[in-house]
Amino acid sequence: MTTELKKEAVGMGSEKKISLASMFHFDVKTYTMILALVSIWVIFTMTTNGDFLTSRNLSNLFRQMSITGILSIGMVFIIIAGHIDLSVGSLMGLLGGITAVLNVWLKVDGILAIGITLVLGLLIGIFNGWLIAYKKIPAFIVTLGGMLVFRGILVGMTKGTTVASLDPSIRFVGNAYLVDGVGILLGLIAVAVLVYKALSGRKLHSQYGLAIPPMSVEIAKIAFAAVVIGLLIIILNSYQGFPVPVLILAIMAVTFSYVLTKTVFGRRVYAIGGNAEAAKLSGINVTKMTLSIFAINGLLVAIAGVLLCSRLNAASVAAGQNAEMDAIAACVIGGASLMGGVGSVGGAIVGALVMASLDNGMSMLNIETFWQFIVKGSILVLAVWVDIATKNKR
Amino acid sequence: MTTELKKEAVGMGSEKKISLASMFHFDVKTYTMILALVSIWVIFTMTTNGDFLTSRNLSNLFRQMSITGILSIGMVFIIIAGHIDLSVGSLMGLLGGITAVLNVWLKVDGILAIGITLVLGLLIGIFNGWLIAYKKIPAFIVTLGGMLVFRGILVGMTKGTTVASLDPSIRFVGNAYLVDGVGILLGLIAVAVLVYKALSGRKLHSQYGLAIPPMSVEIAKIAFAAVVIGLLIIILNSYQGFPVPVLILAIMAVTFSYVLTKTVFGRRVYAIGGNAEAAKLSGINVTKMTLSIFAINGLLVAIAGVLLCSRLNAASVAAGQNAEMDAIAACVIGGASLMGGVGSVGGAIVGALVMASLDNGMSMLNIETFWQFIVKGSILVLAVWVDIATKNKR
Amino acid sequence: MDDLILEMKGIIKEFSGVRALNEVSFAVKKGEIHALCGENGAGKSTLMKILSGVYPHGSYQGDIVFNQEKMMIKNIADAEKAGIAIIHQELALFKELPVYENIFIGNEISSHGRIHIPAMLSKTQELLREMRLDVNPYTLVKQLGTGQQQLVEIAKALAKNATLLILDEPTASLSEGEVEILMDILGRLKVKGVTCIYISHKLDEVLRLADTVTVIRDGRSIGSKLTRTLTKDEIVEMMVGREITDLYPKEVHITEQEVFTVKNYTVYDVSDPSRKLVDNANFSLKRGEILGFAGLVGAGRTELVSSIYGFYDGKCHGEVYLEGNLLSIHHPNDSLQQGIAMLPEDRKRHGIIEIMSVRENMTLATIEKYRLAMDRIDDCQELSDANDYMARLKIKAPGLDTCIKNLSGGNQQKVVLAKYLLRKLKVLILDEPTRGIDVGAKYEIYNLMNRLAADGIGIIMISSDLPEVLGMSDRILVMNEGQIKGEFLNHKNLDQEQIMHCAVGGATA
Amino acid sequence: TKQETTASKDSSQKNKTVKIGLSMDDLRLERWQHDRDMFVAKAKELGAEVVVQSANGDDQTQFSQCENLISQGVDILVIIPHNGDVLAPIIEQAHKAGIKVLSYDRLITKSDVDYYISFDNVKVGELQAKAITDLVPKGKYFLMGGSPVDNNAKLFREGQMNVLKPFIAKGDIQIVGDQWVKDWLPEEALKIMENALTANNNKIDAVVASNDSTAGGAVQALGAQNLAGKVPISGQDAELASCQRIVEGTQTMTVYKPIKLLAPSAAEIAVKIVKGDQIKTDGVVNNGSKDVPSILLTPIAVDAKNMAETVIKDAYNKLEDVYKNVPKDKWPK
Ligand SMILES: Nc1ncnc2c1ncn2[C@@H]1O[C@H](COP(=O)(O)OP(=O)(O)OP(=O)(O)O)[C@@H](O)[C@H]1O
Ligand SMILES: Nc1ncnc2c1ncn2[C@@H]1O[C@H](COP(=O)(O)OP(=O)(O)OP(=O)(O)O)[C@@H](O)[C@H]1O
Ligand SMILES: [Mg+2]
Ligand SMILES: [Mg+2]
Repeated sequence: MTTELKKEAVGMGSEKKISLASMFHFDVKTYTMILALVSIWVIFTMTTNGDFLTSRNLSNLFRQMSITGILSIGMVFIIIAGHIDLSVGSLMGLLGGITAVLNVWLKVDGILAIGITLVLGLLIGIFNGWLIAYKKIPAFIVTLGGMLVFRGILVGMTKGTTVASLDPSIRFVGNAYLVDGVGILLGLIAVAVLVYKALSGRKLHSQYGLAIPPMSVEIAKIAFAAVVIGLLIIILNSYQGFPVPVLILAIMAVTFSYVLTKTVFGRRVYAIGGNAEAAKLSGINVTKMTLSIFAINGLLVAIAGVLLCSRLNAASVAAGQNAEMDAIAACVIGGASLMGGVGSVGGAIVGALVMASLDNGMSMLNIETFWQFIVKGSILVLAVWVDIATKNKR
Repeated sequence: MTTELKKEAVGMGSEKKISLASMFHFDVKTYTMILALVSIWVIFTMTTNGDFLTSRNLSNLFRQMSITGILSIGMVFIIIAGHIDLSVGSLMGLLGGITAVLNVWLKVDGILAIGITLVLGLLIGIFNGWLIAYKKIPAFIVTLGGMLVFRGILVGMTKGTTVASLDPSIRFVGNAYLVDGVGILLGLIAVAVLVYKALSGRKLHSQYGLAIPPMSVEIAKIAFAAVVIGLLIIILNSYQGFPVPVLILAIMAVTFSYVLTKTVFGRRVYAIGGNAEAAKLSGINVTKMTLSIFAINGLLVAIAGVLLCSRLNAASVAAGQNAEMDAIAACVIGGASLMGGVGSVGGAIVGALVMASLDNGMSMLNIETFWQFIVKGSILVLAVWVDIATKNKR
Repeated sequence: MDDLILEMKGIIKEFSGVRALNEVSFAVKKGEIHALCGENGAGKSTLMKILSGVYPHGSYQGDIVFNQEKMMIKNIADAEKAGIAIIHQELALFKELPVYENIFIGNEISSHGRIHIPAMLSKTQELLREMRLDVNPYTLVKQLGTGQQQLVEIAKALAKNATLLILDEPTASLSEGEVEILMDILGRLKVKGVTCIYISHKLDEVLRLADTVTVIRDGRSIGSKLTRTLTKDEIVEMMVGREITDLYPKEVHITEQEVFTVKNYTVYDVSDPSRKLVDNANFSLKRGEILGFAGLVGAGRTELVSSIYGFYDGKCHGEVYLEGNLLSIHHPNDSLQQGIAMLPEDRKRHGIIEIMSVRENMTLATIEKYRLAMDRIDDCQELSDANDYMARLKIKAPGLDTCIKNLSGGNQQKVVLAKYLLRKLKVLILDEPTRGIDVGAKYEIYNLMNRLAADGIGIIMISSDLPEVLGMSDRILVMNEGQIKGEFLNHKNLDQEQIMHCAVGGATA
Repeated sequence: TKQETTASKDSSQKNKTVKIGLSMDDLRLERWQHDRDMFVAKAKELGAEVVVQSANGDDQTQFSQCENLISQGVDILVIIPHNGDVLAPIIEQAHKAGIKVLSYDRLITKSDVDYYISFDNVKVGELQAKAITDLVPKGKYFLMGGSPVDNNAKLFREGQMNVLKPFIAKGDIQIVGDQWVKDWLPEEALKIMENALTANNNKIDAVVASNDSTAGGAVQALGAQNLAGKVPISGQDAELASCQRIVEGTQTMTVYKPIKLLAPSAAEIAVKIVKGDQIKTDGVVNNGSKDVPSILLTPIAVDAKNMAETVIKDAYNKLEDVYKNVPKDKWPK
């Protein structure tokens, strides 16, 4: 089964390469998912008679998805490379805890505390990667072990207390908003970049005598992107401004989707996930790659950890439980295959957004908890089902 | 990485096939794991100055592992076939809950209630399988959805209360012991079967003019098996007798390891997991196979569910949380590869035993909780590491 | 007996718009051996996949008449029930399962669901004996060399006792010895009245073996002729549409400079380090030389080169010199950096990344050549290079961004070749380079080899296709059971017999 | 058989050091660690040895751990059930082995448990609701329940409803939302509160949260709307963080269960039971199959006013910690 799925997913995957403009490198799977997302939004908007689409709630929604989003970016790298990481939840909790302990108990300056946390995240990621890449221990086992160990360390370190009230500097990261001006500026920059990329792309293509997509298409694409970006910023501004965590998510998403789609490194990630042996024969150092992938993931988990404790202005022992499942689910909903070789950052983000929307909408509707479980579960399956059905048609 | 691992794991696998006597079809990975297990036991026995090896504690240990054991049998089928099931925990909880509700609230007779539960388990398994095999939805998504849906239904059904005190008939399944006589009888039967199989095997081989392992080896093997079985029964009897749940586990283990190693169905499970496309080209109906595998798993989950609520004499809404992780871990520790095509029931059982032993031993040692997390996590990784290292040497 | 056993009429098959088969008609007489020839991508495998139920009834247009009755084959099981068995071009084996299970998977010998291991074992031994394949039925398929795997694949088909046996390039990775064996197995089957459809790019085999030849080109049937009435060149002309006079366009560019030297090289088996797969090999390669390696399947040629290249899990020792200085190679990357490339033998497993596009596969080994600032890929340069090689090697594919999975076997091979040719090389190792490649394409590749040699690159060519070895190499080394048993300078009056004699272990001439 | 002999042994050897088995729900939570420390201290003082186990909030684990304790031959089993309804079989096993069982903090239902000592959880819920209704007798209420799969969460809610029902009946109080927090996770609570505020565009007059960690999350959400301190919110467990919030005015109250009372007296009683001494109880609680002789303690509602003479006086939390973020001059003497 999976193989066919994979084939499909990539049969598509190949097409996407053709469209240069797509910043997030969506594959069709993502597009259908976006449709699913939109329909979910429509339903919630109707049922909450409009409350769901208020600028304020959208602002909430994006802030609420930011942490899962960041985790899913790291996770998609790992999944594409054909591995898995079950420890991100615990690790996020631990790293958040470390920030808090440093800042609250040891009175370390906020910025420094964050710095230390990020470094630690990177190191732990490297260690995991080393066990997996060099010691050839299955990622499942390494990270399952990590899940327990990290949680244990967190409990031991905080003695089960909730470490609360951090410096403003840290609180800023998770709770602040950018003044409207900045948001608009960022938007303009983004659009400018898009235009520039498009034009330079065309120039180069003509230089190399390669086919050039018609100008009209190009323009349409950019226009669309511009509108989306514009809307987003207007909406967020019309509430309190562009939320810092969302900004961080956006930056991470753009950066790593660039890494994955446009760089040598990214190309190799897909290669080792697709066929590790063939990749090795092509001179790719699979072990080193794997190590770096887990390092990247570690760093992203650390960022998520800081955001988490910053948002709560506290670190609790249970923080981040089951976050790994959300992250993995986000990736798979976004078209990644656990067999490796397939997936995209854009997809993962959309996946995270789908799940966050479900939670947000249903809690706005104040639906009974057990119904929330049932509905969320069913919709996850349904969405992917529709998605696959439509693809098999083509 | 994983590929190599797989290759290794089975490179060993080949040897096992030669030994007919091995009822549980251990591959060497399992053997090294058994060594790990033994050393864990030795350590605990020393640290608890003997308490760990008391007949009573061993009886506890086996009863405590029985549920995870049964789950891991179903899981190993799914993993070998190249899928995964995240819903077993919730499903076990739900099915246990159904038994309890039927029996306690609706006053359905115990046996009947169990019967209904088993049928339901089978049906749900088939439904999952249908979505995965025929609708081509990734198992990960289907069962992730299931995890939520089943938990939701359970909470809704029991309204969050705990449904307690079931009929003796149900309590029996999880808590009763067989009178010593029966245990011994079973032991004798088991040994008899072993001897018979060995002899008939030799006969057949000579008929087909195949090489026959020397009699001495055969005898040694059987003797060893007999001793182990004997010891087990003596130990269990010297406490209160052979516990019914352990008996159920044993029966399931033998049955399904037979299915996996000696039947057409079983061999094809390995085939579709090892190379789904080749399986198709060999005229195997992969979809039907997949469906039946999930059906089997559903049945086993149902059995585990009954055991669970019987053991606790109640069904609680939280029952079975995270059980899926234990089951999957058991399989992987026992040498199964999440890439499919590799694994064995014997291995899964040993894996379950390793984890149960860690929990049991450390709780007897009364180690601080957070230390338990750390130690358990580290040992999981360590065990597999040693295992792999030793194999790479060969 | 002139009655037809099979008739395929007006078969049309499309893949997402692309017509792979365009009203192909194809008729086979009972009890004959019918060869099916055509360039890479002509549609041979597709046609056979339709016949064997891989592409079920309804996914194509046209009729199939088998044994005078109209068939609607819905799946492989149907086809096998009807007595049609196929050996696919790409190995369809289970690497994690033992040989005997591979042979019987799908049609196990069993009594009410319980597999009958002893019965399968003995039947397996029987088949292996028939194939003169000396492996333990318990060995896992992944421990076999490719050639041996191919033989297992054949045994698997034989075990089905089919009335119509389809062989899609069965000899692609077999060497003379095994081909001989296969030949007389097929001969015996023919006597038993089994009909065979035989696809091969090795035209000598076709001429020797087949009664009738059908040629298809670009998804159209060109025609069927009796082999007696045909010459090799005529078949070639039918296939390619033009004449190819000299199949082996050998040019000599050999110089005196040694570029590559291997001393006392020994390789041990992965699973038992006591067993030597290559025993103390010594050879050297001159600039511009094409050095051929001949030998039977399992002789250890692949182990030798792949361990030199740095792609071998097992133990190995010996010295490797490039332009006089000693190399220490631990990873294929080390080799590539030094300017040594190896075209792997097992395309599916080591050559291609199935889920990636043609372009991505092509540029994988050279990717850092396109590295711009910030590790960015210069995709325009990449694209144009890829385009360039697609044209040069005449790769037949809908486009550079199609999934390589959807290319025909031979075209995949060309992509893999391109992958390594894109690099700046000093030494190029080719393990079965023309495996599954049609005459036209072979011709391209040979010319390419000549060009490379002319540029002063030393080429090592492992091939199980003796005519090719004789046709293309300046010097030939023959391996037998891990040892280099003989060395032949290639001159006019060197013939296959001398080499075969040596390959089977006979004393050097 | 064995069982009797062990039983007689236990009762005979009064002078030998008492071995208490303490099976705890979840040592990951600060609150239970306090219990553990005080219990063990008192036991030591009485010359008894304690074996502690933590089930990390999992029924099955606790079940197994109790079995392990029994098999280690403890003289008495003190259980803090994660879920009191599932441990009946353990009581049977214990009694088979001649071990008495003291149900600590939560009742083990439908079983032959010997004694019960606790604050009752329904009462906790009542205190929470009462404190809030005293401040906001009329208005829109949001109920933040605990983990949907945690039994106590239901008990707290039951208590809260006991108080709220009449108001709701009168129409004074209107429940605008009732959500349960997965795994008691603060991050979930935060999201839920954000959404609730949005859905009711901040027209929420009071929040009844069932414990401190969820309250913590909710307060963050309120703070983001500058409602922290304006909207009363309850809690439970007197966690340091929440005590700080209370004295800073962002949280209204927490429910403090003076473990100072509970743990030591539990230890005391446990030892007494083993020694076979007379136990004085405050009454009985019916657990569905018998009236269990019980020692019942009442929890205390703590707010900024009585912080000093409760939590701090008991040294449950230190003064300087609680008032850390409050200017010194505002500190209580
Ligand atoms: N699954 C597929 N999807 C799309 N196109 C395909 C697919 N399979 C084959 N094709 C196309 O159909 C044509 C015929 O392929 P086929 O494999 O039959 O060629 P062939 O005659 O077997 O060549 P070779 O000798 O190299 O095996 C090729 O152009 C190939 O690209
Ligand atoms: N992965 C492996 N593990 C164990 N033994 C192997 C492995 N691969 C090959 N062998 C053994 O090594 C020997 C040489 O195989 P190899 O593939 O090198 O033969 P060859 O000369 O390349 O011929 P061909 O490639 O045509 O099979 C064979 O006997 C084979 O059984
Ligand atoms: Mg072909
Ligand atoms: Mg070879």
